[in-house]
Amino acid sequence: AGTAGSKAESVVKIAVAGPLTGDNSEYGIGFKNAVELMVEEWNERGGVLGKTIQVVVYDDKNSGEEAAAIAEKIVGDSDIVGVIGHFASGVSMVASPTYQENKMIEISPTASHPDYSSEGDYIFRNNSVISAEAEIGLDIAINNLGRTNIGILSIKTDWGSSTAGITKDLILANDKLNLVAQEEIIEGSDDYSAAVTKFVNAGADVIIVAGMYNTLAPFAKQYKQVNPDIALVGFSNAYSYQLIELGGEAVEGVTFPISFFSGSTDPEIQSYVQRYIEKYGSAPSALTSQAYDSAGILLQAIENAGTTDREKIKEELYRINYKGVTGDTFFNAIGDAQKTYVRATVKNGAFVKVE
Amino acid sequence: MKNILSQMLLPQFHKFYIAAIILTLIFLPLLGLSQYVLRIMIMIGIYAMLAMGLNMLTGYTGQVSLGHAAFYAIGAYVSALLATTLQLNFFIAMLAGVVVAAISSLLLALTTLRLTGTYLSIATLGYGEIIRMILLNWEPVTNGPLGVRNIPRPSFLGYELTLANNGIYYLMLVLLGIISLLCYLIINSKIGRAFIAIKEDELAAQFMGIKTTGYKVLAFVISASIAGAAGSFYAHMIRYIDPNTFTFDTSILMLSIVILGGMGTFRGMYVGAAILIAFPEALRFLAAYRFVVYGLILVLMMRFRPQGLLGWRSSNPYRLSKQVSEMLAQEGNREITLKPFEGKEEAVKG
Amino acid sequence: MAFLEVKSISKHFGGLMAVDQVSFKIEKGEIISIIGPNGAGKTTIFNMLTGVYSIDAGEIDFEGKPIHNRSPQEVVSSGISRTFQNIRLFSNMRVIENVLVGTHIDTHYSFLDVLLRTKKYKKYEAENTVKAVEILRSIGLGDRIHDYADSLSYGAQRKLEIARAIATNAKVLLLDEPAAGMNPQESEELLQFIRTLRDGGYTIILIEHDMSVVMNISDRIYVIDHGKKIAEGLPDEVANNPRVIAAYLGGEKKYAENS
Amino acid sequence: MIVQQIFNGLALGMSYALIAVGYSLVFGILRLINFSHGSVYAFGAHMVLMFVSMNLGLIPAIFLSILLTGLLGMLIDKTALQPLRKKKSIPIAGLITTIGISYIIQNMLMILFGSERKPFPALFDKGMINILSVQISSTQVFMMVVSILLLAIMTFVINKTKIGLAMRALSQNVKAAHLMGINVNFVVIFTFFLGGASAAIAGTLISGYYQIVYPTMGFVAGLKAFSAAVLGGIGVLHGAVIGGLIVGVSESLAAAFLGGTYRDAVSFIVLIIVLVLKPDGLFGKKGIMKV
Amino acid sequence: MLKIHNLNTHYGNIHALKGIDLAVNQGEIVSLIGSNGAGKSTTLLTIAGLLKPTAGSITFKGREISNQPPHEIVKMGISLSPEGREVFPGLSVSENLTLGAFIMKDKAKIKTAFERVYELFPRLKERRNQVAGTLSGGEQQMLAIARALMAEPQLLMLDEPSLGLAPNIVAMIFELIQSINQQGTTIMLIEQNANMAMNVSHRTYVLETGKISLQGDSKELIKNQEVKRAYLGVV
Ligand SMILES: Nc1ncnc2c1ncn2[C@@H]1O[C@H](COP(=O)(O)OP(=O)(O)OP(=O)(O)O)[C@@H](O)[C@H]1O
Ligand SMILES: Nc1ncnc2c1ncn2[C@@H]1O[C@H](COP(=O)(O)OP(=O)(O)OP(=O)(O)O)[C@@H](O)[C@H]1O
Ligand SMILES: [Mg+2]
Ligand SMILES: [Mg+2]
Repeated sequence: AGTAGSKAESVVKIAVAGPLTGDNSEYGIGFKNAVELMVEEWNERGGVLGKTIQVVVYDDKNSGEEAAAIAEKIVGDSDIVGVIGHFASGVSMVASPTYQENKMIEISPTASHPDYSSEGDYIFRNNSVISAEAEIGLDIAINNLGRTNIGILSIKTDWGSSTAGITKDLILANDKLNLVAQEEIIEGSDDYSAAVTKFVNAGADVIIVAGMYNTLAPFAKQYKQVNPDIALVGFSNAYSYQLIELGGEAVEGVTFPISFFSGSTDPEIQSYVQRYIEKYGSAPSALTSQAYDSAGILLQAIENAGTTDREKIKEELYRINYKGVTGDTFFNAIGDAQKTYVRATVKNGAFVKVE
Repeated sequence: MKNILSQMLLPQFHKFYIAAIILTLIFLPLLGLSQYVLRIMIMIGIYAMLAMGLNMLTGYTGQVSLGHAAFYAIGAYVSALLATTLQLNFFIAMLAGVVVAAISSLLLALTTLRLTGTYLSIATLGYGEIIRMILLNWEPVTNGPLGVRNIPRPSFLGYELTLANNGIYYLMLVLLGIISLLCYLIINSKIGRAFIAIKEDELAAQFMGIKTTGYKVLAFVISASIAGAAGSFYAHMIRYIDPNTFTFDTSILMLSIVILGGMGTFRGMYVGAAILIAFPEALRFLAAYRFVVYGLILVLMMRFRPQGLLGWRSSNPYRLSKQVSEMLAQEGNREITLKPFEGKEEAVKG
Repeated sequence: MAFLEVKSISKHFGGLMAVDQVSFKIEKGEIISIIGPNGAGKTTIFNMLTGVYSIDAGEIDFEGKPIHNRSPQEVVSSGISRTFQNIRLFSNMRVIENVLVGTHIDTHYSFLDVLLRTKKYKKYEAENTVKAVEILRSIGLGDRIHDYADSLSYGAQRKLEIARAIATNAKVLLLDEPAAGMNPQESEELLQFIRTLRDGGYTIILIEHDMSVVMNISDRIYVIDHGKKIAEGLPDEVANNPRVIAAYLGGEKKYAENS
Repeated sequence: MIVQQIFNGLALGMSYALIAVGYSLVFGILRLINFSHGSVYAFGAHMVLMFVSMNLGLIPAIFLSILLTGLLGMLIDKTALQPLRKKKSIPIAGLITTIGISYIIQNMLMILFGSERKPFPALFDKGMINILSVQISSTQVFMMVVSILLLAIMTFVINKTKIGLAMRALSQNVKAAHLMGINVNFVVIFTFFLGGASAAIAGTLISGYYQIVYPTMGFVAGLKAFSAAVLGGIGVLHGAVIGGLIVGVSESLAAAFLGGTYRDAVSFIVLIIVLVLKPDGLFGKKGIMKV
Repeated sequence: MLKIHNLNTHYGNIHALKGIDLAVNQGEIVSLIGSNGAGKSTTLLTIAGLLKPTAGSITFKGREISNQPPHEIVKMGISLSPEGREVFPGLSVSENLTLGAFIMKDKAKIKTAFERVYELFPRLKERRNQVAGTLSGGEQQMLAIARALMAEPQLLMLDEPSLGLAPNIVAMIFELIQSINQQGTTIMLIEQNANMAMNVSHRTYVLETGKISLQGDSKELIKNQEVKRAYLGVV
């Protein structure tokens, strides 16, 4: 399998795989929207290699069992050149051996498991690398917010735990900083009062929150009821208009590292945000934008390779330096995206860049 | 028409049907089915095993477990961890998974001995969640949310079984066959009768001399062992596991298969698993409405067959073994005088 | 030493003395009846005999050994089996399976025998099945063995309960109102059947309100009222005991009509 | 800090209690574990949100939602469960039906509202009250008052009214209930109405407290609430409330002293310990077993 | 008062009633006898609306009731003391009795009904706070009968009222049947003890495997050889 190039078809297919149903469907739908938008743009420009690009969407419900089946379905279709997906690392990693064995390119915009991209040379990730982001997060706490009594709150997922672990090590290595408390939470509850009480009692003045918007916003709300002066640091995957919608005043002043900034003056980004809002009625989040770029990267690699032969495309991916809405992206030897970050904060109900 | 149908359901035809189905299953992969279909067949097989196990506990013994994913998880984790860290062979790792699942179910059953009905169900639900939390929190051993990766494929005499060479599929068939056979042997014995008696009327069962707690514990252990075996097979088939696979939803899916298929039947487990696993795949064209319709199907199936799809009372006569029939025939219709039991050797006096 | 001896047992529920120092004994091969008004404590006595309730005071000896405060299983295995006032069959099992469950206690094969289908397994299964069929035939259910228990009529269900109790290898049968819900014709058949059981060597304790049964079959009768024994003796004695007539039988001896 | 954590736990427990009452009610009457209750609860919260977005004002929105969710409860019974009763099916068949219904409701909510977390208007937010260095929010107090009120009303209905007597009769013996002249289907539908309405009240209060709604909000909370109902002795309404509080406090203390990832495990361990000690829950009556 | 024409009832595939024709006149006691499984209980359950007939009609005081739900039938004045007692096991004796009067609105009437049944069954009064499930079998039977009396029905149907009762209570029940009948209640009675049933009743129907095989004046039928042999246990 895998030599789709020999076919004289006039379409090139890209698969999107992610949760379109179930608890995490907001993210999967974001994937689908983003990829379709990117593909639409390419098709308007005449497709890739003169062929029309077609998006095929697979719902995995964020379940490993379904992902495994879908992966078989995807590799069974020789017109598909690559997969954008899956959402959770655990789900991606169930599917990736199948992709790897069948030489199918997988670019996950969200997988964050440290070992994900080492599943094989066809397996890529276009998500921020935890250690880089953790470092910036901490730097924000110290230098942008000027706090030193740090608390860490993290969700118990591969990403949250890894981020918290790295942040913790960085704090411990720095004499000037105090790690006053570290709390982990399991997704599923909206009650953070126990953690808040602990942070308050430990005398934290800044909390680094390794969670998505749906953790950060309610946590901020509950915290600020008790201590309005607390400073909060987030991460790029919490960067979503929903953070502000949900957090309201409580998320004012929350600061995070980002690679995608919707308020950027860059015309490319402006036009992307505009188009996205026009088409789907809401502003794209960081994760959605990573999916958008993932599709762009894949298509660019096809064009660079000049063929739909997946092996050639894969090699192009290792050479690519893609200028997208989430910054300049290139992959290292194991397939992790390297990104550059800026910082943003919430001010008056909007994201603004921190200089 | 109806006559032909009932003719076809006669016991003498059963063997023929079973043989035909087994043969079809064996030759199926040779028809060039896609790996996608094969994978789904394998998932059906795994859930049929799980249902078969849960059926022993819930379908026959009447103890509703809402936390069976725990044993599935234990089988998967123990086997996966042993295979990845100690490089144990699949079959040995699986055995270990089964044993640990059995021991853990024994502990659960012994602590919850006095619980009945919904209270027992909730205790099992709690147990399922506790096990999942352990998987998530006991990071040095389970790797926490990072899960276990690179789980080796099963290999048999140095021959690696993969999806592509149909090895995994046949392994599934063999396992399912063994589990079905075990269940069949157990159910058709005094143990099975004790199980059913407990479900029907626990107190009356005690008056028949059945040590009901012992048998309930046994049912727990048998069903947990089977779940453990299925978990181990799943882990080596899918090759990456994390705590998210073994949630309450998984327990509910198993239970749904048992009930929808028909509690206390064998055929119901296969059919139930086939339907509930295949439907979500078959309904993909519905996109976002996929699980709305899935829910609707559950509701409708229960509405029209509340006793389960295949849960009907057999109208066939009870099967007397040849030996028994002969003994009875010899006896003819001779008058029988019942006499109380006086110990085996002693002659009975009037 | 009697075969089964109940020595001054008591049971109270809250403030209610349901059974108050009741004693009686029964010899092997006897049929005795316990009668008394509704709520006198008869079923409670059975419940204490069979380990449903613990006893508050007293002693129960069977074949010289104490058996009170044992679990139902232990009581059954010592040879005492019962039927229930409110029928408790395994309704979704077949008639023969109900009786096979009764043979459970006398089926001595192991889990391994089950899995390997050893000779031992086959022998026990065959013997017990034959035994079950024999019991059912003798009680008149020989042609219903394939039916499900709940499809039987009330009278037949009562018979099946007795058959199931016999199958446990009981020596003593405790029958709680076996004739309830039977018409005179059927009670008469039941009476005959109980007689043949006695002739076969069974010991039987009967609770029954149908005097045509009680008076015709009992070797001795004990009368309980408000938890206390108020009379005992031969059927005739009891039937003419003024206390019994006042508390239980009512004005006339109606039973005589049918005998 | 312990005192504060206990208070945190009580507030959390109140939210479980609010949901638990609905579980307990339906179970108490029908011996049915109503797995759809969690999604009915989410439905109630979403309806408030929808009516608010239609500019109906918060209070009318809440009342409309309570009504509509109550009707949803009735609809569930009428279309899906009543046919099962008619066929005298085994109780567990109803369990699968309610699971199916919960799939339908949850996924419909996702399609209509999206799976994301949405903001919910704060209810009765008058800031924090500080008593002896323990911080209690006015919303928490409000929530407790409403829960106790709800419990009192439900208890009154069940124990002191005619329909309540009918409900209790029904839970004991359906056949006899018919023979007493009780309109069984009406009483069951009414029970489902109460269950739905109580779910909507719970949904509104809890969403108002956390200021969040999303379609799967009833899943974990529902599971805990259901356990709480069982812990208290399922079918006993005040048991459900006490059970909720116990689960909430044990969670909170577990989070405080062991860490947030142990809270679920600990609350379930407490559940199992309570059940092992009291197999019928704290206030559950032993099943009447007369041989 | 009650007219039944060509009544058919099924349990799934089992054809339990195969075209029953029967009538009960105002003020009568009618007894229904027949061997086990003949369909006696099924007949009463069908009248009470708990089983839906597959064919035929039941009219009560000129109104078709076979299509009515059970609670409507109760409201029309038909009350059944069912086979198997069917008490509410977890409710107290007095709550059970209150439920017996569920359809009655008049508080004073309910009160007198209570007084009446407590007088008839002093045991129930003594145990009014005991949960019904722990009553002895006979006590439960008394409760079931008492409960059926609570609604002061126009047609009272008793399914084996003597089951499990002591002889003196049985005698009392039969006296009771006659006395409430004299006060105007119409009664349908099923009894295994056909002798007693026929002694108190005006007319008798004999049921055999779902069909009426004999019917007539109780006084005459009791002399019928066939009846004697099959149901009275005397040869
Ligand atoms: N578990 C219990 N709790 C409270 N009271 C009980 C319990 N069991 C029995 N009783 C009471 O004890 C008394 C004796 O009951 P028992 O069932 O032994 O009567 P019985 O003699 O068998 O009567 P019957 O002839 O009516 O069956 C009754 O008044 C009954 O109400
Ligand atoms: N729930 C049921 N399911 C199936 N068959 C039933 C059911 N109830 C009764 N039957 C069957 O219907 C027929 C009539 O039963 P019914 O109970 O009316 O008899 P009966 O005359 O009242 O007998 P009994 O004297 O035993 O009470 C019988 O053959 C019985 O087996
Ligand atoms: Mg009794
Ligand atoms: Mg009957």
